Amino acid sequence: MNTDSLLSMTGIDKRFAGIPALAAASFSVGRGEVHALIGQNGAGKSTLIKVLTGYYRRDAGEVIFDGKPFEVTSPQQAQASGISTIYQEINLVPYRSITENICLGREARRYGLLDWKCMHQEAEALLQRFNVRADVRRPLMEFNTATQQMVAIARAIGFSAKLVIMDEPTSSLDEREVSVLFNVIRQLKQEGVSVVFVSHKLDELYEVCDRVTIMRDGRTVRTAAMNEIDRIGLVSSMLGRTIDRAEGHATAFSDRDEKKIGEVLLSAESLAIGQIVRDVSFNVRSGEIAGFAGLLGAGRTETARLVFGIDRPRAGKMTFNGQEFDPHNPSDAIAAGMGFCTEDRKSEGIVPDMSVAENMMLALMPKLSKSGIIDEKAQREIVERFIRQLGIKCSGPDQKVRELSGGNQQKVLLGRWLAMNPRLLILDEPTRGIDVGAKGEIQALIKTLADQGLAVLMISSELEEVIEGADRVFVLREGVSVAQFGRDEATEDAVMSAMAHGSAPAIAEAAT
Amino acid sequence: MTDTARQQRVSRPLDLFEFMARYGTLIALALLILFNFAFTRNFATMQTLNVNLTQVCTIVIVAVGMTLVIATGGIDLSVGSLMAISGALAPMIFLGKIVPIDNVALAVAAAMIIAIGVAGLFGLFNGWLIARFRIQPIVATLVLFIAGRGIAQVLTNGNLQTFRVPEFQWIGLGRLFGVPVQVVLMVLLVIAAAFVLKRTVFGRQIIAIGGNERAAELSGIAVAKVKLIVYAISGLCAGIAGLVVIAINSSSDANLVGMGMELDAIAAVAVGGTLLSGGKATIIGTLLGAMTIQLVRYTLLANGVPDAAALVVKAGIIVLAVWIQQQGRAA
Amino acid sequence: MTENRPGTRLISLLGSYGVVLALLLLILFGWARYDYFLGLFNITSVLRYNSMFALVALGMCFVIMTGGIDLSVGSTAALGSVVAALASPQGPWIGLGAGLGAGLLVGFINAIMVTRLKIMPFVATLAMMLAASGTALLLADNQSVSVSYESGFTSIGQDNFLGFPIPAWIALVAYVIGWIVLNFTSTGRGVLAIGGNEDATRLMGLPADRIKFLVYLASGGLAGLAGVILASQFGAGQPIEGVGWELFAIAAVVVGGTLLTGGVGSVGATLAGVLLLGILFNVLNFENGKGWISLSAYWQSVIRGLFLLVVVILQAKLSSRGSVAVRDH
Amino acid sequence: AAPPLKKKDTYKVGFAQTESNNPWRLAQTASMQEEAKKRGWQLVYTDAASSAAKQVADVNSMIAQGVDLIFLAPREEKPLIPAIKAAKNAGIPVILLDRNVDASLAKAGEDYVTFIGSNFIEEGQRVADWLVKNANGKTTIIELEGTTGSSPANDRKKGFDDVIAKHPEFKIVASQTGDFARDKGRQVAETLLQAHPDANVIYAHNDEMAMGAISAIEAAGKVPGKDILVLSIDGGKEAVQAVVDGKIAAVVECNPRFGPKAFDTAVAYANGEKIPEKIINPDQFYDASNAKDLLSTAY
Ligand SMILES: Nc1ncnc2c1ncn2[C@@H]1O[C@H](COP(=O)(O)OP(=O)(O)OP(=O)(O)O)[C@@H](O)[C@H]1O
Ligand SMILES: Nc1ncnc2c1ncn2[C@@H]1O[C@H](COP(=O)(O)OP(=O)(O)OP(=O)(O)O)[C@@H](O)[C@H]1O
Ligand SMILES: [Mg+2]
Ligand SMILES: [Mg+2]
Repeated sequence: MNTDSLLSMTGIDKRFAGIPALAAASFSVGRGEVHALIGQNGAGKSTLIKVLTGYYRRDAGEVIFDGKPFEVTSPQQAQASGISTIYQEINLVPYRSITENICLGREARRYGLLDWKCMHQEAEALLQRFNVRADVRRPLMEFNTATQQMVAIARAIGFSAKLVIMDEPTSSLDEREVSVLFNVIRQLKQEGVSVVFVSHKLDELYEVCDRVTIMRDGRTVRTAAMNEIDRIGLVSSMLGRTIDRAEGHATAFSDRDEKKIGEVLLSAESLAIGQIVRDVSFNVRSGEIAGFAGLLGAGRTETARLVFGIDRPRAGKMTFNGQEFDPHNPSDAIAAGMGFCTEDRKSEGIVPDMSVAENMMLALMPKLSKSGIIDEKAQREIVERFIRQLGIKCSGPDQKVRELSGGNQQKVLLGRWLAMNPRLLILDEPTRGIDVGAKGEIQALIKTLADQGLAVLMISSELEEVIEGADRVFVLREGVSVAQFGRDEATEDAVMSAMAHGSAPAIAEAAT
Repeated sequence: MTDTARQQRVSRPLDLFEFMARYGTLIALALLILFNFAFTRNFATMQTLNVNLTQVCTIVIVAVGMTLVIATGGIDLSVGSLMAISGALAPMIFLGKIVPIDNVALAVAAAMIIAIGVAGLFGLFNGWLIARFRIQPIVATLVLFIAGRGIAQVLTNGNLQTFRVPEFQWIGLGRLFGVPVQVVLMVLLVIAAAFVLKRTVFGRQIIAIGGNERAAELSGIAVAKVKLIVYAISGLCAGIAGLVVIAINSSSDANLVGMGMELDAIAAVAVGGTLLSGGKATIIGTLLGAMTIQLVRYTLLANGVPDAAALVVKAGIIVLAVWIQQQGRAA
Repeated sequence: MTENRPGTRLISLLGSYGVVLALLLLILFGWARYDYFLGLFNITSVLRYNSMFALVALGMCFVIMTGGIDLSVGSTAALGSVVAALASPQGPWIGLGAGLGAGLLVGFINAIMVTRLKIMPFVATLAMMLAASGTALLLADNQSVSVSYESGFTSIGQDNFLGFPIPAWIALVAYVIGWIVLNFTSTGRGVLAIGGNEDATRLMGLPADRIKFLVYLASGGLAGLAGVILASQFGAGQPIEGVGWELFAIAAVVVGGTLLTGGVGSVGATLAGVLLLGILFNVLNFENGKGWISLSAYWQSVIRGLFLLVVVILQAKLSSRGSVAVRDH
Repeated sequence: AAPPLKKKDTYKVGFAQTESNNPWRLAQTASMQEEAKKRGWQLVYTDAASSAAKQVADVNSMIAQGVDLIFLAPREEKPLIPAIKAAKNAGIPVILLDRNVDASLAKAGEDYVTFIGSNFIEEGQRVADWLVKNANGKTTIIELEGTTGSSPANDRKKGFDDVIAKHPEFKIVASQTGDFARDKGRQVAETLLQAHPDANVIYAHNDEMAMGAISAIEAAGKVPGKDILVLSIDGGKEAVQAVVDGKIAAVVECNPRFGPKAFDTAVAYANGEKIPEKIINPDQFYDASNAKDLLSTAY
């Protein structure tokens, strides 16, 4: 292979409780190269990375880094040897300030003590590279996911590393931010730094990557130069079967039958809570997929939280199913027939130590019980059905959900709400971090459900997903619903410009 | 894929540590019993069993409530004080110090219900602090740990209450089919709690809250309500245990009833294999844990190990038991 | 972050300094109500006595900031006092070193249990609480051990320096060091990071285990130091002293606004918490002199419980209001 | 010499109690409070909650409040010395109650006025002496100790064990702590009776544990007083009643009613009378021969 290779991993094995996650995987990265690592959910990408950085101990295999055998037992050592990593789930410390999150581990010192002033400046400067403006002294938890992700990236870049690994860094970024990130990646490349880039968004790979390695079931199945392999080639290698679907649509939402759309189920008028949501009006009809588009921080998630009763609005009113609707807590919303798949599955979704079955049944459980006692049999049937239907990759309903790959965890959560048979399903970034295969399945599933009469409120930062998937698109900007588009009006340009500038007449339109 | 993975898991060579983790407490208990058969005089008798079972009862009863609390990720330091409160109240009622009641059965029934109920209410108060104000459980229950015993002492003015009321003392001294009533009570509570945890919605909700409170809330679980109930149950259990203790001793001493019980109960839960961080729980484990600790105590006493050295040995055994389980988890 | 309503700042400021405010109010109350409350004798004796708790609480504060807990501090102090007393005939420094060493040894074992054997801190230190107390009793033969009055060991606990008790100086120095470590060293920041998200801290490449190790070691050492003061202040190593110190320390730390889940904490507020609880005892004693509650000593525990209740509720209210705009991720 | 006490009609005196977690202490406190009320003196009462260190702090706060005299029931012999010295420096006389302090470190008449109380070692001796005389072949002894490390536990053990050691026919087969508590005493007795079925004497360091031991004996199907002799110290009413009932064989009184004598001593001291270095309370001894008659006088 490349003689000038920076990293070469061969024959890597890793088993969890006897089950192989990696089987003779190999991977190599050249100097100054941007190398894509792709594969289905659970293919072993994150595991490979964690083995490399010493978070997991490998069961077999050899790693050569920078010409020398590489034996690290902790991320700390990996970092010291020049490998800087952004892990898949944002792994930062929420209570601590941005500065600390960026500078922890390589603090600036003066007279042996920390030099806060210098560190704040450094953090600000790093974030500047990503066009992020934030008070770096504030705790990280006060910022939204995108900013947190940017902080994680800034932190990794801040170490002068030979290799920067990014495990799905773009899953919580919008296009604007992605392009900023890509600029940074190109800069890194120019500086001779190698980058490993994991993503499920194939377009992105073509934009920045030089080569790609494809994993399947814990093995490396193919490595190729990016320009030698087309999308279909990528996808078939990933899935392990030839696919022939034409590339007309980026998503699996095929055109929908308008006639199936029914009455207005949920309508919200002038919702407001503080600065985040100031004036949002929209409605969702049964059998319809309504989309929320907007830049990060536009207030989409917060609006969904208001609808679901997690937060209470300060102003505005909602009706659901023709009745006034004022949920005090999520169980009110659930009782009314709603489900909410949150965007942050780690902290708001899964119960890590519970099994797949228990996680999936969490919301349905009370309904499946007789006088408080769980009906195990009925439960098992439902769980097994959803595992099959959603193609969840797990060793069985009793496996701990924490052991699943990110994408499969997301499917479990979808299952949790689908099992409820809700009337309205709110999906916040439903396909974030989900591989192309599963993504298509999930999108198709959403469509089928809508066809069966379910109302869907879908928040997505992937413009294509909203535009192709939604029957109507509501655009939010800085906490205000600024525009509404029907299926035919919703072109990429129109939606984008509304997201960025808003359009005054559209507000009036949305309010009616 | 699903099936192959499953098979692999089953056909894997028996993992010593996982085995130990699952059965560690049981093994420890068995070893202790064997040791006693070999070295402790007069061990293999019914009376020994009787002594140990009756002595472990109160700890188990309290530890059952504690297990539920710990499963939600909380802790309850106030159990000892609540035992004192219920132990102080009951005699005041059946001895007619508050309002004279002529009918003994009525008086005893009132005493039991009110004493346990009050303990339950105090437990509810703990839950309220924790659910409503989001105060950390250790601190929230520390309030009643300090004030609770004071309340019991104020009620009785610190005085010892002695009594001979067989109707009441039945729960401490009576027998049902030859089995001490308190043991029956303990077994019933253990079975009930184990059933609740394993088979009911409520039990599942407890575990979910301990595992990820936000996710639980977003799945429509009434987190605050569940917590309230769990702490109330812990209070009720403490209340019952308080009555058992005073019944056996024919006396209630607000100053001492339940002293140090919180640590015994927590140790039993931990040795039994329940994670103190919540999200996992085993009631049977708690029972075994309590029995292990009891048997250690018995062994040390019966073999004349001085108190000071006994403390060190007890510490070692707690650490060892928990460490073995820890190994199983890590493997 | 986007929220900048006036008043929010004030409230969040109150949240972090609420304990200081409460402390000032309590002192004001004492001053107004009792003669001699702010007399030099009372001040120095309160400081002298509470310096032991201050040391223990400082260690506890660091442990809690990592998300752990150390229940063994009380019996460690007792053990430290016994060892120091046994060594006291060799002079103050050796006595001090011995007590400190005993504490460090206990801390070391705690640290091993927590970081190597991965035993939950609550259980590990609970066991250590029993073990240290047993060891103290064994070493002391179940009795108090007299210190040597000739060697000058007692001056550590009983003498003054610049008009202030030496134990208070020791505590003060410890707090200054603690403050610097927490705010101006990477270890200190690591402590908070671990408490905030241990897994992330590891992935970020920080030596999480080493930091935790140091924290338990320090807690043991500080408890040992408290033991030295105990022995020299009261002239005896006391194997049965230290009961309930851990709860006092936890309460002080929490009253000081440190989160028990870790990740957030303050050294200064912990000191204020210690003083607040310590002075409350003192106030109760003075109140007894007024003949109000001396009818029954039991009211004292009720009052102490209620006081703790009020403080923690206030704290909970203030801290949740100060961050009303912040979703707690 | 100890600091003087001015003659006044009433005084503000401090009483530093060690703990309030057992009937004996409660009776002592009550007696002190009653006496103060009767004489119209102001009593500053503190409770050290079983901590010698806190007791010193309590005494210091009394000094700060400027009391005229301090009654101190020292929790331990050594750790309370600093409190006594501090009081002396502040010119406040101290009278010790029920437990003494280390004589090599503080002297009666010099650092404090006097010690009023009983002698724990002697209490143990009296029990042992009675047993030696009245054993009737019951020679296998289980001892229930008080709280490990506390001075009454240490002394009552020493007094008893020393006498027993001189009589080789007696044997202490087990000696474990029951923490001065009824429940713990009962549990320990149950266990020890199980491990030593041949035991026929139980010596408990206080009434509470003795009552617990009786429950244990009954639970083991034996008869207290007949199969097993129970011996105790303290002599509260419940225990004396048990002697009358034949369940306890003998009990040494340790009278907690210190009030009258303590306050009398203070007045005498103010009057300039000469106070002896030790004032030992005459303590009753109850056994079957006199319990019935004396039951009414038991505290
Ligand atoms: N800690 C663990 N315990 C048990 N199994 C695990 C653990 N971590 C990962 N696995 C398993 O290893 C396999 C590979 O997971 P990994 O997270 O590496 O996938 P991935 O390729 O990163 O997927 P995704 O795209 O969804 O992030 C999965 O089958 C997963 O269930
Ligand atoms: N925890 C928080 N504390 C304070 N402000 C927040 C927090 N989370 C989000 N915000 C702010 O609220 C606004 C809207 O956030 P929201 O998460 O609702 O947006 P969104 O459109 O859903 O974006 P995203 O795709 O990141 O979820 C943004 O200005 C953001 O900075
Ligand atoms: Mg992954
Ligand atoms: Mg969002």
